[in-house]
Amino acid sequence: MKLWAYHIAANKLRTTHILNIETESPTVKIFTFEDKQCARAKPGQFLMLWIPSIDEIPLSILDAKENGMVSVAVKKVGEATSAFHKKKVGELIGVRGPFGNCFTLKGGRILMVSGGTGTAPILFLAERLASKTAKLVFVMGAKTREELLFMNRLRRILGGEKTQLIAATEDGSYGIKGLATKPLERLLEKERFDMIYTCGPEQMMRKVFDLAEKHGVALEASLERLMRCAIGLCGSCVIGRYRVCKDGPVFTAKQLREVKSEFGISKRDFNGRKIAL
Amino acid sequence: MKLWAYHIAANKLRTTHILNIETESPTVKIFTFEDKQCARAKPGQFLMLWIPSIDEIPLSILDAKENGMVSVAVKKVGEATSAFHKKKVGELIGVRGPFGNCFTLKGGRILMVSGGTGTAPILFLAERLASKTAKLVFVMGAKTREELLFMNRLRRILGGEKTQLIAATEDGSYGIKGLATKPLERLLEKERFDMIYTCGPEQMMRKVFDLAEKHGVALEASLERLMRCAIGLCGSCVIGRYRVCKDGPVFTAKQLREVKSEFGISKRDFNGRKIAL
Amino acid sequence: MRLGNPTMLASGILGLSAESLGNIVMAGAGAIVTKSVGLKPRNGYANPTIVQTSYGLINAMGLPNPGITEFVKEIHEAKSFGVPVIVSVYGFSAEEYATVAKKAVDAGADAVELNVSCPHVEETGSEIGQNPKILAEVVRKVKASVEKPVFVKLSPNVTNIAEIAEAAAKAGADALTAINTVKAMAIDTETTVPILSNKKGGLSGPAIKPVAVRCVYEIYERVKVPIIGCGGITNWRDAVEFLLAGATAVQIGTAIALKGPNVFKKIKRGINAYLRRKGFKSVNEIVGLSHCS
Amino acid sequence: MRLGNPTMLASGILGLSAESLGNIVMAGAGAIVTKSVGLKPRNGYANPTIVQTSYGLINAMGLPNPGITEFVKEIHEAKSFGVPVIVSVYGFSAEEYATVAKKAVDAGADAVELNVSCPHVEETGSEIGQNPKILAEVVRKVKASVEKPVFVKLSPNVTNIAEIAEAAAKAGADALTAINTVKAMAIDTETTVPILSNKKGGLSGPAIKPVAVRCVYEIYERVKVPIIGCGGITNWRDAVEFLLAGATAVQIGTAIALKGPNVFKKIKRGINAYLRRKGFKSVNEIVGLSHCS
Ligand SMILES: Cc1cc2nc3c(=O)[nH]c(=O)nc-3n(C[C@H](O)[C@H](O)[C@H](O)COP(=O)(O)OP(=O)(O)OC[C@H]3O[C@@H](n4cnc5c(N)ncnc54)[C@H](O)[C@@H]3O)c2cc1C
Ligand SMILES: Cc1cc2nc3c(=O)[nH]c(=O)nc-3n(C[C@H](O)[C@H](O)[C@H](O)COP(=O)(O)OP(=O)(O)OC[C@H]3O[C@@H](n4cnc5c(N)ncnc54)[C@H](O)[C@@H]3O)c2cc1C
Ligand SMILES: Cc1cc2nc3c(=O)[nH]c(=O)nc-3n(C[C@H](O)[C@H](O)[C@H](O)COP(=O)(O)O)c2cc1C
Ligand SMILES: Cc1cc2nc3c(=O)[nH]c(=O)nc-3n(C[C@H](O)[C@H](O)[C@H](O)COP(=O)(O)O)c2cc1C
Ligand code: FES
Ligand code: FES
Repeated sequence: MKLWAYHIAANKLRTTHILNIETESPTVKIFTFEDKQCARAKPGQFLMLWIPSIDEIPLSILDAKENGMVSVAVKKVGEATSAFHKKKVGELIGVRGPFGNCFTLKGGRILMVSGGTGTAPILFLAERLASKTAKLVFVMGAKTREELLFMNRLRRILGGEKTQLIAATEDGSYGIKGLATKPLERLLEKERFDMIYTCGPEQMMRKVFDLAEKHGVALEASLERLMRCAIGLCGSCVIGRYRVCKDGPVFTAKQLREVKSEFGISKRDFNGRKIAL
Repeated sequence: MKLWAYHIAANKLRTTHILNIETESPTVKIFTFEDKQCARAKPGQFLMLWIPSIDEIPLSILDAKENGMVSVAVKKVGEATSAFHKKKVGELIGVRGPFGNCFTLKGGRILMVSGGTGTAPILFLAERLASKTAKLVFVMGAKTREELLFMNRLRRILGGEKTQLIAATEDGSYGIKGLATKPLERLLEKERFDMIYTCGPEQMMRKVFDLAEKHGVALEASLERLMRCAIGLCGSCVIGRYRVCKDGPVFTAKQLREVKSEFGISKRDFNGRKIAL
Repeated sequence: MRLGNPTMLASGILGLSAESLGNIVMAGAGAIVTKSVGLKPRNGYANPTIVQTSYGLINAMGLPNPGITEFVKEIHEAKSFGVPVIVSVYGFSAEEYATVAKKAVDAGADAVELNVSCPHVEETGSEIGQNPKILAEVVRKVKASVEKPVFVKLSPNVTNIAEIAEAAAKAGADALTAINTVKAMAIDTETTVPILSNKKGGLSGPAIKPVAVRCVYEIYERVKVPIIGCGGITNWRDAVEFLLAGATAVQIGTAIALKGPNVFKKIKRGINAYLRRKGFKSVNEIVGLSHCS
Repeated sequence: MRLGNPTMLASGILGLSAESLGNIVMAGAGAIVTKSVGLKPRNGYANPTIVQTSYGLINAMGLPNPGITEFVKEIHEAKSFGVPVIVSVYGFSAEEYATVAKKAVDAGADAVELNVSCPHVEETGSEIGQNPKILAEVVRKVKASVEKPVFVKLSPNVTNIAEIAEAAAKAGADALTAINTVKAMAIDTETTVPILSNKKGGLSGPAIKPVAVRCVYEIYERVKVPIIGCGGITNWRDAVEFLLAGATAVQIGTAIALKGPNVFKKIKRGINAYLRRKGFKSVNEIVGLSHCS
């Protein structure tokens, strides 16, 4: 009894003040606040962020520091994220979490592929992992140059010899013109990788997965689904037999093979019906 | 939150089998059972013992062993205690506790005064304390010889030079004829004691208290009152401003001075009214 | 009636003797409510009268009390502690409620609280608190016989607590206390028998707090009389939650077993610190504030 | 309907997709109850739809579901798991309940469970489950339109659950599920607003177990139809407590969040070990046993 009481209590909603807001791109802001529990999160975990009287949304944890500081990168896409973007430093938000599993921390030759705000958990992972890798290639995609996220922080980690940062923009305003998956085919043909980590639009991740399967490389992908309870109970977030909030959000290639008919193809709507992605 | 959950949970009723029954006197039986929590009890603490479908009664803890074994001495006085006396080894009883405070463990020159089943907590104390005392005098009272309790165990502790066992029976069938308080007056005049511990009929304890006050000796007495909740909530067990279940059952002479108008004189009935003892 | 602070002792907790009520005043309570008292003495039920569950307590004491005639001297004595003394009253008819209430007020009670919500004694308590008509009659009779404020303590074991609250308010209740315990029970699996001698009892403590908050919120939406929140309050945050839901004061019971009598002082201080930090001038400014959103 | 073991998944827990129902069967459940499904699709409420409290959860999902027409394929698929599939049904009128129930049974449901006790959606749920007359009509209409067992899931938010249970039984209910969640709410003190987007929701989990046990006990005293116990069960002892109170089977919901889906296996094994240790030959021997004392 004691343990479960702790378990529920540990995840209780608490409110905290926004301590810092940075504009990362025209559509993405980074919010920083203090939360002891989420500050212990591992790369890949997410939190539920409550915008009081508006909504509660899942967000990947971008930074979790020993001093208790936690950051999230939020892209303005609808009502909740717009309301969040209007918040000022000092205003109250609510937090539950951290939830879900995390990326394994593999050494060796690593390939990371991210798109959009999916870069957040991959950056968090890269910062924790960089010193342990034999080789680290980071491929990031965005619509246009100014939507490439965290470039400065990435350049800092990926400055060394055994590292490489490849950017792709759909309009060609920076780096390779095209999708993030474009440079991958060649990379995987040329080099051997021990692990691919990916997060971003699901169709992108599906392509990365197909390529990884083709080249026989291990892969972990972080998925998004509709989150309500975030504690594995309500069933809103299911993909196949998995609950993304509890069994994920990070899934291995082996698990993704099981849900091939849904991964990158369909998801469940607010009413639970399957709809095309 | 977590702590209180623990606190309530820690005292939850649990059932356990009676493992041993000994007949200590024509009216008193000793029951032994296993209970990890009460096995950590200190001398003076009590437990609530549930006789299923019959009653739940407070009993002083007589033995609390490291191996988890706990004993109580029960005198047959009414419905619940009679039902308990009829129980056989292997039958189920319920236990809550341990509750209340405990005797302080004072070294030095110690006088113990007990009557009836009040001997149980004092014996428990004596066994824990004997090796630390400079002098230990134990005065026990009973109606008649066969109601003198735990004589063998007491003789074992009180075999040494600096110890003394004085028995008093009302009918004079053993030891001094009269009440347990009879030998006290002389003892206190003759010798200096650092502490008196007492438990037994309240009128007896009141006399001990009055003598202790007269001779300026420190005292701790374990009181009995009607117990229902045993966790300091229902108010059934109050004496003055104290809750016997929570602030007691052991009270110091200083506290007893505050409740002089009730101590040894009146108690509260099942309906909360004060009645003469 | 003015309170030094919005915390009160809940009825039935240490409320049988003036001296232990005094202790609670020393511990910081702004007012005290006595154990429920009736016309005649009652011994209550046999033990077990309480079950300790993981997240609360189930009790079925059976309303032990010495009867109002005997209790008058405790009321007298309790008056000396300098905070309002509210006498909780039960009866088996509207007349009995009125008689006991009158004796309580004559003895000095600053208010009476009608216990029409005890979940474990037949013919008093719930039977009255669950029926708006019978309840209204009880309230009217009591109002007609005493000149002090009359509180009505409501049961959560009803289909629509706001409706009952409205009936009590219309009949003249000066304040509503919400809530009494939630009907519950516990069975021991090893012996296969219900633990309480009365089998069923009332659940109190942290487990019922979300239910109690909802009751206060619903009552506040419907009636205008002051509400006294009660149920599972163990810290200042809980107390503030009740105030925001619509309570003007709170009662505290089970928390005394969990945190000791000083829980009153701690809650009082916590509320004050909260008000200061948030820039509110008084408790009144936050009463019902959650309804604005 | 025969169950391999007396544990079932409670409605609304992972019950929207056949594959996750399959997972629960793998985890040991003796039967599965789907999420409540209505005639038309519903998106449910905005987040927050759940509040994690210390001793339970408060939820107000708002009955999100794809509607029975869409859901038929999940029922088909769920049939392949080899345990009874019970489809939970809600409606805004007796006709709607009957229509949805019929479609569910046509799709292969082994039974339907009428959700007449959702505490947070207006015009369905509680309004029906709190009124014996309306409830009886719903049950009769559904019974007339399907040939499979009809369960009725009862609300604890009523003055007298036994009375409602009797109305459902008399109208033909084949079994009664007790209980749905207890109406509750939580307010955040820092922002002063109710947390759930719907403000009020239903409390589930360990906090409500003593209330649920009492409900089952009271229903067992009054009606003869089988009772399915539900509310706060997290281990085999809890499950046995419900069986002793009078349930013939139990449903488990919130515990899945607390202990994972394997809680079914553990509870099933725990019950069996208990029966063996105590010398009982089957679950039936302990159903209602606490009433003998
Ligand atoms: C595990 C996880 C991690 C995420 N991490 C980030 C992140 O780091 N940064 C970021 O900007 N976004 C992240 N998202 C997406 C983010 O939750 C949505 O953008 C946000 O909920 C949109 O809300 P809205 O009201 O602004 O938009 P709406 O107009 O309400 O919705 C836009 C789209 O967002 C998605 N969405 C809406 N509500 C939810 C919900 N409760 N759960 C999941 N998806 C929802 C739906 O696909 C919807 O169509 C993450 C989502 C998940 C599941
Ligand atoms: C702290 C404490 C420690 C005790 N330790 C022991 C002990 O070690 N051995 C022992 O034999 N007895 C002990 N007692 C006394 C014991 O609890 C009573 O003898 C027992 O409750 C009587 O129950 P009954 O039904 O047999 O008798 P009844 O006929 O019901 O009552 C006889 C008398 O016992 C007392 N009593 C009854 N119920 C209670 C109750 N719930 N709480 C307190 N007193 C009650 C009353 O004075 C009553 O008049 C202790 C009591 C207390 C308060
Ligand atoms: C042991 C006990 C005895 C109670 N006796 C009474 C009573 O006599 N009259 C009454 O109105 N309420 C009584 N109650 C209910 C409390 O006053 C209160 O309404 C309830 O316990 C919820 O508050 P809490 O969770 O803070 O304890 C009693 C509660 C307990 C635990
Ligand atoms: C997230 C959630 C969703 C629920 N949805 C439904 C539902 O759709 N239909 C229903 O009858 N009960 C629903 N319930 C109630 C449960 O089936 C169950 O009656 C209640 O949670 C008590 O059981 P528990 O404590 O084991 O969870 C839901 C409960 C939860 C927590
Ligand atoms: S969000 Fe509820 S199960 Fe994942
Ligand atoms: S027995 Fe209840 S307060 Fe002591």
